[in-house]
Amino acid sequence: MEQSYAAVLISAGLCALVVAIMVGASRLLGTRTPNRAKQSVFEAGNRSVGEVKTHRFPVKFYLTAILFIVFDVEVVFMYPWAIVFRQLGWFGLAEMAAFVVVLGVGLAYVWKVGALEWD
Amino acid sequence: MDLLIAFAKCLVSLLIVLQVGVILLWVERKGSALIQDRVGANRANIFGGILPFNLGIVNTLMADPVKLFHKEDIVPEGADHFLHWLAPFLALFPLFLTYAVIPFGDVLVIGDTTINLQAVELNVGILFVLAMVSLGVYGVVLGGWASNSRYALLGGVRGSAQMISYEIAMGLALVAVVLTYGTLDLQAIVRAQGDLMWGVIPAWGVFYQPLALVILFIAGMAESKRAPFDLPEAESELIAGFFTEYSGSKQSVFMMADFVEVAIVAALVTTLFFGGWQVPYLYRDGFHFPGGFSIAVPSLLVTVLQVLSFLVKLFLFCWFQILVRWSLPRLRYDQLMDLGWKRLLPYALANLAVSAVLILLLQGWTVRS
Amino acid sequence: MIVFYLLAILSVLSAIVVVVHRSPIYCALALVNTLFLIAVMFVLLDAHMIAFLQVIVYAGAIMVLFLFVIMLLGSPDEPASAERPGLRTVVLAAAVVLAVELGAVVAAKPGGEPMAEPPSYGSTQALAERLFTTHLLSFELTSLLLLVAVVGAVVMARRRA
Amino acid sequence: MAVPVQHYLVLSAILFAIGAVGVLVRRNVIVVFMAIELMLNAVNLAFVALARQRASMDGQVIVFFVMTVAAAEAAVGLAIILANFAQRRTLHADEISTLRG
Repeated sequence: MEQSYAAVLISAGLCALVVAIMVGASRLLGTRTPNRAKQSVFEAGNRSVGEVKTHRFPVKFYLTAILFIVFDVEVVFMYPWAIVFRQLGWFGLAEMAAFVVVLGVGLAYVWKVGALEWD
Repeated sequence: MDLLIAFAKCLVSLLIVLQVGVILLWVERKGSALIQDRVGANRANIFGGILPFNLGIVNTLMADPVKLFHKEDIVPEGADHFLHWLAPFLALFPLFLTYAVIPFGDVLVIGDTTINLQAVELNVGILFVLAMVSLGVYGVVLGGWASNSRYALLGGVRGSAQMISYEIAMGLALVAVVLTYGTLDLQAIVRAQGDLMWGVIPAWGVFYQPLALVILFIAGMAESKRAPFDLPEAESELIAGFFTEYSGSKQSVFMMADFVEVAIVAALVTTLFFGGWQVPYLYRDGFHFPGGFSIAVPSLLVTVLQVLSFLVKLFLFCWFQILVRWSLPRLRYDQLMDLGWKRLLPYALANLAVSAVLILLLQGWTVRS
Repeated sequence: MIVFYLLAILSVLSAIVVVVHRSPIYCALALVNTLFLIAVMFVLLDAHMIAFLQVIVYAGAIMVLFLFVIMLLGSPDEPASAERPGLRTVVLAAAVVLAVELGAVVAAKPGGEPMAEPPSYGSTQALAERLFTTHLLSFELTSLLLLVAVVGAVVMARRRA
Repeated sequence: MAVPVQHYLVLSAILFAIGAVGVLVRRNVIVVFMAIELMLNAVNLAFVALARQRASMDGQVIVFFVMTVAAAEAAVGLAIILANFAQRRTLHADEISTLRG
């Protein structure tokens, strides 16, 4: 077991090295002649007006993220369940069914109030 | 010695994914040209065109990266330099790492050492894949945030919402696979697919979980943010989305991430549903066809055949994704979200329920590991 | 052994960054880093499954939600003078005392050798068996908690000013 | 694997203290929230360390539940922050005083 995590470490090191080189290559190899026009933010030729980061987004995106969290936790519970499923048999199926049905109510509610509608 | 082997395996897996990524770039250019009835990348030769064939592939494989790496690295004003650097790093790094758990062959026997052809032998391989995929969203969010640009921010928000929406469906499809094989170990799943159903058909996952395959494929394509799911970088609306303000090698890293993601989806589909490195009827000592006919094959050749089989399947599914990309128009945002939440998610849950009931009814219907 | 102390130092440093950095987005990234280091410690403690869940749930979901909110609100950097300096010193002093005290108390007490673990310890199998038998009730209640969370969050987020 | 369980507990205590400082000192509600997550994680670390010490899986199962609670808490808490921001346009904890008695 320790060995496979050592392999993860080696692999992560190698990948990090290669990716860092790839990301940094232009910094090392490229020319650097900065000027104002080049460094201005691209807005199809218009001058950028106002502060970008105070731009706010529809709350729908946040609702998506909430739904994601809840169902992600559900999925995460399902992995250990799937492993011992054959031992638990029908009992296990009933357990998970109860769990999913309750969360299904949540999905139905979100669906009903129109949080999934994008226009 | 063990450490050396581990290092070599990690290097090989990294090289595979790097090569696949770059070759896909060329395949995509030529493939899109084929579909659009053009010639595609053909303007490359050396020595004034003495050679009878053109070097389009060499151009894409070598000249392109070299050119991109020599471009200026432009950081827009008002952008956060560190985050601007971190975003492409985080976009590509977890994807490369994902590849390390994918088994690319059975075992390589040299003398009396037996090497398992999988860079990282984790018994929770599928969770590793899921963890890495879930980290991929950081590259998009940070790329959008760090650029100090409206287009980038829009692309970042859109992209991250899209990625997390499809991650659920992907996770549920993977649960269905785990349910079928009863293990999280990718190599064990591939080995289980070496059996035969009714003595004839190879026991590939596609025959057990066809719906999970479709869901995983669609969700995977949506995760890779390519057409028809390319809303975060929709050229006609958002210029290039979250990497609008990137140039040179950083931009090429984002591009590379796209192709590596394609390769990862293909690798996952191959591993979980199409037997990974399995060649039908080929076992460690040779072919055993149904009907008692067998051919002995030396062990080294078996290994080579299996690795080749993996690569061929991998490229086949990459090619399929490229075909889809150049055939279908972009979805609208509401269609995208509908597909993720109202179609794939309920279907995946239903698939899971049906699989679970079937497994209990027909104990022995599935491969037991 | 050395790995643990290295991880410990790094995680403390990055936890400090979470608390002191003025830009919320850096705080979030430092927190992700801390969570990641803690996940590695879970591996050292033979909690393999939990380590991956830590990455999937915390780094992959909860922190993404945080980043999302920071992006949605365009959260600005905090001006350095926003805190009341008196409170800050008092709290810092109290925290240092607390940490030292806790550390001293815990370190002073001789702990026994860890119990021998069964070979399956920390495996998904062992975790799942425990989760779906002994802790069945908690598991089912979790679904109720999540349901309430989803409904509550949707109600709160949809309420317009 | 020779690290004694006390060292894990000390680390856990330190992380918890740092988190507590964050909750008390910071005024940005989002950062306060992150500090709470940090405290939860410090506790998780203690759970897992003690579970290892006692060779019992229960500690790990509890961590599983803590993660779930953290997810639910983050979803609701951040929704409250969003709703509050929509009304008052502030993330400053001292200015959110409607509930003050």
